[in-house]
Amino acid sequence: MAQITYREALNQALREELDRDERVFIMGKEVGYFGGAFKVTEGLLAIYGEKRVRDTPNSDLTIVGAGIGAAMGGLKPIVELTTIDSDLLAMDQIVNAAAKIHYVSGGKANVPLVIRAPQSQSLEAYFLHAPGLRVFVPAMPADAKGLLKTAIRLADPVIFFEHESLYGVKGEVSDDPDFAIPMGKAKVVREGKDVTIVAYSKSVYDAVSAAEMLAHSAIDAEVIDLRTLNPLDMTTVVESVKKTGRAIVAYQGWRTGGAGAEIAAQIHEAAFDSLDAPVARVASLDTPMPYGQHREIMALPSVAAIVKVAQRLI
Amino acid sequence: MAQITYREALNQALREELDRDERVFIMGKEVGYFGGAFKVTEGLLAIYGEKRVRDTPNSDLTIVGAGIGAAMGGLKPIVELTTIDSDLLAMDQIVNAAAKIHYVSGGKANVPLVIRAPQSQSLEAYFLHAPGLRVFVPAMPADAKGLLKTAIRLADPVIFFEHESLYGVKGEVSDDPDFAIPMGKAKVVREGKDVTIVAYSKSVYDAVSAAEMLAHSAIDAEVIDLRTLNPLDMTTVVESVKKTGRAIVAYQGWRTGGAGAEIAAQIHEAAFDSLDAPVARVASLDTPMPYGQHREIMALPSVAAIVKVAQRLI
Amino acid sequence: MDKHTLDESQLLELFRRMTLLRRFEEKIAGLYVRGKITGHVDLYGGEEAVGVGAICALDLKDYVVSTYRQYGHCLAKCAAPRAVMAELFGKQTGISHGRDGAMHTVDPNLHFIGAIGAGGLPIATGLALAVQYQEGPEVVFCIFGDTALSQGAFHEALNLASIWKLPIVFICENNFYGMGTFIDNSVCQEELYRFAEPYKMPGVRVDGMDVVEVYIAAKNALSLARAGEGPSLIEAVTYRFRGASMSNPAEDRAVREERIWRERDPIMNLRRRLLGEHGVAEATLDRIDHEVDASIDDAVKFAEESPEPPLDTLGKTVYASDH
Amino acid sequence: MDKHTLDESQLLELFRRMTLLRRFEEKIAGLYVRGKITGHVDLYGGEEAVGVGAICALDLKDYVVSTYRQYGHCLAKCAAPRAVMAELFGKQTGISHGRDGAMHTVDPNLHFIGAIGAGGLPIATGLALAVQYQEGPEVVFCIFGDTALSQGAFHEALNLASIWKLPIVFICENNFYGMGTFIDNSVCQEELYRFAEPYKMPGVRVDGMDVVEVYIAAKNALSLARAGEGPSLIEAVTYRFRGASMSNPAEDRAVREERIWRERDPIMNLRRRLLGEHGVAEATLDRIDHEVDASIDDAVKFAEESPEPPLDTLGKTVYASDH
Repeated sequence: MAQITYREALNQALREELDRDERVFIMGKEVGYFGGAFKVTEGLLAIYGEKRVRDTPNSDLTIVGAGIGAAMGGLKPIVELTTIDSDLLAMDQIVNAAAKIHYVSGGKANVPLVIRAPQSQSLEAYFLHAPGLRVFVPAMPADAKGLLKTAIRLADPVIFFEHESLYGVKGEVSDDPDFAIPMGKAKVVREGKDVTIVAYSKSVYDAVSAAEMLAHSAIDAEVIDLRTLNPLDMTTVVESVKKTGRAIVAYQGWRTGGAGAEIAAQIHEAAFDSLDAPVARVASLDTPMPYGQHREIMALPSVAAIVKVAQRLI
Repeated sequence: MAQITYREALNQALREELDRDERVFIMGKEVGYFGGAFKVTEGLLAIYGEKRVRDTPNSDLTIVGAGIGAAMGGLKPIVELTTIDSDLLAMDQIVNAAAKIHYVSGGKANVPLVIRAPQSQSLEAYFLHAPGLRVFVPAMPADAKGLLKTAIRLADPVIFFEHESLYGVKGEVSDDPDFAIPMGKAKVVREGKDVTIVAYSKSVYDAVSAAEMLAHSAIDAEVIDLRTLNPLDMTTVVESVKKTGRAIVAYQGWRTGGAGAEIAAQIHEAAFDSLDAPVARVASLDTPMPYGQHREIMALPSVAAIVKVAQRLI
Repeated sequence: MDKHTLDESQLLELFRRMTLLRRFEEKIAGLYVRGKITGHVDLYGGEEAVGVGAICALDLKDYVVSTYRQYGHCLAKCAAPRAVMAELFGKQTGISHGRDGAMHTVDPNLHFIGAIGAGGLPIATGLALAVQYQEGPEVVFCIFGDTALSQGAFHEALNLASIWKLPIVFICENNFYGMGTFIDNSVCQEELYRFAEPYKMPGVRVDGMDVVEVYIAAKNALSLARAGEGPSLIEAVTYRFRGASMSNPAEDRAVREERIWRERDPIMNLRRRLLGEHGVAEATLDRIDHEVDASIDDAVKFAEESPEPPLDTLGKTVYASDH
Repeated sequence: MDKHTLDESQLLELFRRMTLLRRFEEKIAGLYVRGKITGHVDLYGGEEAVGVGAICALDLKDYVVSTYRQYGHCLAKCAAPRAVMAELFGKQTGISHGRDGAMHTVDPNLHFIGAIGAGGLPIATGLALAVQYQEGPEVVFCIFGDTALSQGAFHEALNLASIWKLPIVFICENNFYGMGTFIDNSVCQEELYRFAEPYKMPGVRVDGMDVVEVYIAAKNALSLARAGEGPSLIEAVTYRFRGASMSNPAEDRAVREERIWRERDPIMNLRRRLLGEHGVAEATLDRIDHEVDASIDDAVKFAEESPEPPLDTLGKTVYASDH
């Protein structure tokens, strides 16, 4: 165990899986010589060479498509997309090809592709609405490492979201090369009895901070980190809500049509009789992201917003 | 007033707006010579000529982008996308450009673009999660005409979904060239007191059929046709749910992360104390669409499914 | 290599496979009209020389990535007519267990991937990368229609294949028509093979109605790719007898123009050549016709008698990790 | 037309605008380091001859659609330095009322659209369609980086512009580097102007470090477009002094290579030419330097003193139909 950053945890996962399986390779804009737009692949080119760490042109749709083809040809590709535009440019290949091929082939063909998607804008809701595609959203360095390893070993296509603000966050991470985190298992990161805060990715940190602040006003919040959105571990969430009777979903995406809507709908469906109040959502304003630090803070869900909503619920 | 099909209603709307405003023009794959993949633009090339009814190459991303540029240059473009792939191929231009330009320009620039999207697969949830973009989902021929005219006259970008199975549906449609339907006004298409069925696009027909069947077992269902998803008229929905105490959202899209999740979440948020049961969703199975008629029926939400859920709720 | 290297038995095999595609299609057109086959059925009649000429140049282990009208390509790649027909019927015995119909048949055993429109080009490129990465001897043939050239994916894929010198051959069926749009509304450059030049790969234009010419061009491109010399582009000029799909018959296509092309029917042409230049007996060709017809009748019977996929399996096989 | 047609006053104007871009950038680099400007700031130093040479060839009513490093292009299009600086500070007085920063400035009054990456090419094409449709005299200049050539949108846009003969000039700043990737990892064809040929439009390559050469090429392409002769492609070979953005300085770029390019600094070159060939007094150029510096200091002061946008307006102006 060592204290390393989220970025280093991802880098470790990549190294370990590159060591473990010759079929694993990485491709994307700037992943080689430059070490990745966010330096996640730093040092890998020097160790593994150009065959396994491949700089690609700026052709998002085609790089993802090539990942699909390579996966069907027996490899385990990891594609890094650099920007939010990239995710959307590649959407047709992700939703109409990667996610569907296993099904339309009658189960004959697999697409073991990992799409690493650093994100400043949170677009995970689009990919939650794409049957056949797994969606991973780790918040903690250990989960980043463990889930990336799981993603690489998986037979299904996975979109793996890395919130840009998390790369520098440190945490305890196992250096056991067999370490992996199973998908579809949410984690109770703080126990509490008054309200359940369901979060993922960056919002987990906000939720924990909010819970600490709420403790001062004698509100005991439970915080759940979903870790993956597909599979979605509603069992853990519903169990918690049945105990607390109140729930907040905190997420970085736009409020309307975001992943929080789905999670809230499922909580209502499964725990309606245990709820003392409707599930609340703390999310981004429904506006394009404005410019500037203080405005980002204004438009994005914040610790203060979670605290305020929790106090209102109780 | 005349009985015409949904397809004819759209065609009338296009003609009337082409007549009304010189800046209006249509472009898309096959919209001219061939009259559109679904014959919606039939006859328009002959009347309005190649300047205003433009066949384009098979370049979805760029045709939508060209629509954005043309709109910013003072025109009122109507772009027809032919397939579900088209919507996704053009996603970057729709979400990152069309929807955002008004905002990032500080309100200086407008993008009065209409994207007509015939759909066999229901992908509207993606576009509901894109602030800045209006989303229209008419079910009835009259609404198809009235809302398309509103869309064309609007200063904002609109994605206008036409469910392929509705083109042949007939209904009473006004031939007054000033006829238009305001956006953001849901319509109570059937009054009832026991349960509210919220639907849009093709599912409105299923909801009405289900309500008729439910009447036989003395369940009096109210059916609401949302007509537009952005703006979303929750006032009408919430008023109904406060009366009935029960709600079902019926939609053609995949269940998980679909528009129904958002609508359900908002009903819970606004009418929790009036609800006798959690809002139920009747939607498509979370699987790629299988092949064959009977399997389509199996995977899609059906009248029988709505009836069954309504009976369970009460 | 030139056309004289094809011996009589090879020519007969080309004839047999083209006949299979044509008769198969005629059969399913009838089944569609009678409502036995539903959904979207793309037709291929008239273009058989391209699919057959190209695919017959391959070894079984080589890959084909095809677009729309792919059951033709699928049959050319030696799929069992029974499995293809049963798939069109949506039956459990179909090549994709009835999940897919005919939209994007994917069969790893057959080394065949069907993909929609220009979306297949990136996937084919990735498949070629997998071959190169694993130092395999295989080559990927990626076959697509002319409208793909107006989609960015075509250009991105050629660029990537060129940079990495991948073992892939891009084969464009230029049939001059999309659903109703002439190519001059679609691509500013009607000599499509010219797009090879900026991507630094060989580009040739062949008569797509002449199966031998297609075969030779395909063999040449295959040899380059097999030898590690990288990708090529082949433009095969052809013509489809019907509209793009059964639900969009191009009724108004100029009758005269169609007659001219029909005179260039690739199957009739090969038939004439076999009877004339090669002195093949008419009975030999008739026997092939009958064998093909019998195999198609057998396939229809098989499909009709096959079970539907169990409805409760519909939500299954969405995730490989679930089973 | 050739370079001798530029008179001294025109050359001085080119010098003034290039100097403005350079000094403005040096100022904001300092402000970024001191935390006055946040977010993503793309730099342009070294490429001024392209933006200034091309945009000065235009009339005010002509359109510029630009990509990333666009505040340079925005200044070249005669935006007020105050409005651009205030935008970078995120202030209400900024060109986009502080909404945007510098990512995709859009100002209809200035006939300027900033768009991200290759996404700008389709939009520029549509703008040119609007001009043609309305029979306007305007021309659209669409300026983008070399990495756009590996994106499908580039090809789709050139194809569309060619089919419709639109009044647009595509100007590629080929600076040989993306964020860290050399062009040979990105486009198989390093002579980017060659992509004009399959799209049937004129294509030229110019020295992007020579503002006069860029200006002349732009004027020629402009004349064609203005005369209804359709689109052109200009490749301007250039070099950016820093990495792609302030948060990604390319520390490890070969120092030697950079020094060679720095010797070709477009501003120093024009300065030498003005002093030498044209006998302009050093004091004249120094005065321009000082005027530019004064205007930038004024812009910074203005930006610093300007109010923040009211936070409660944040959720507003998402929809034009709301107000």
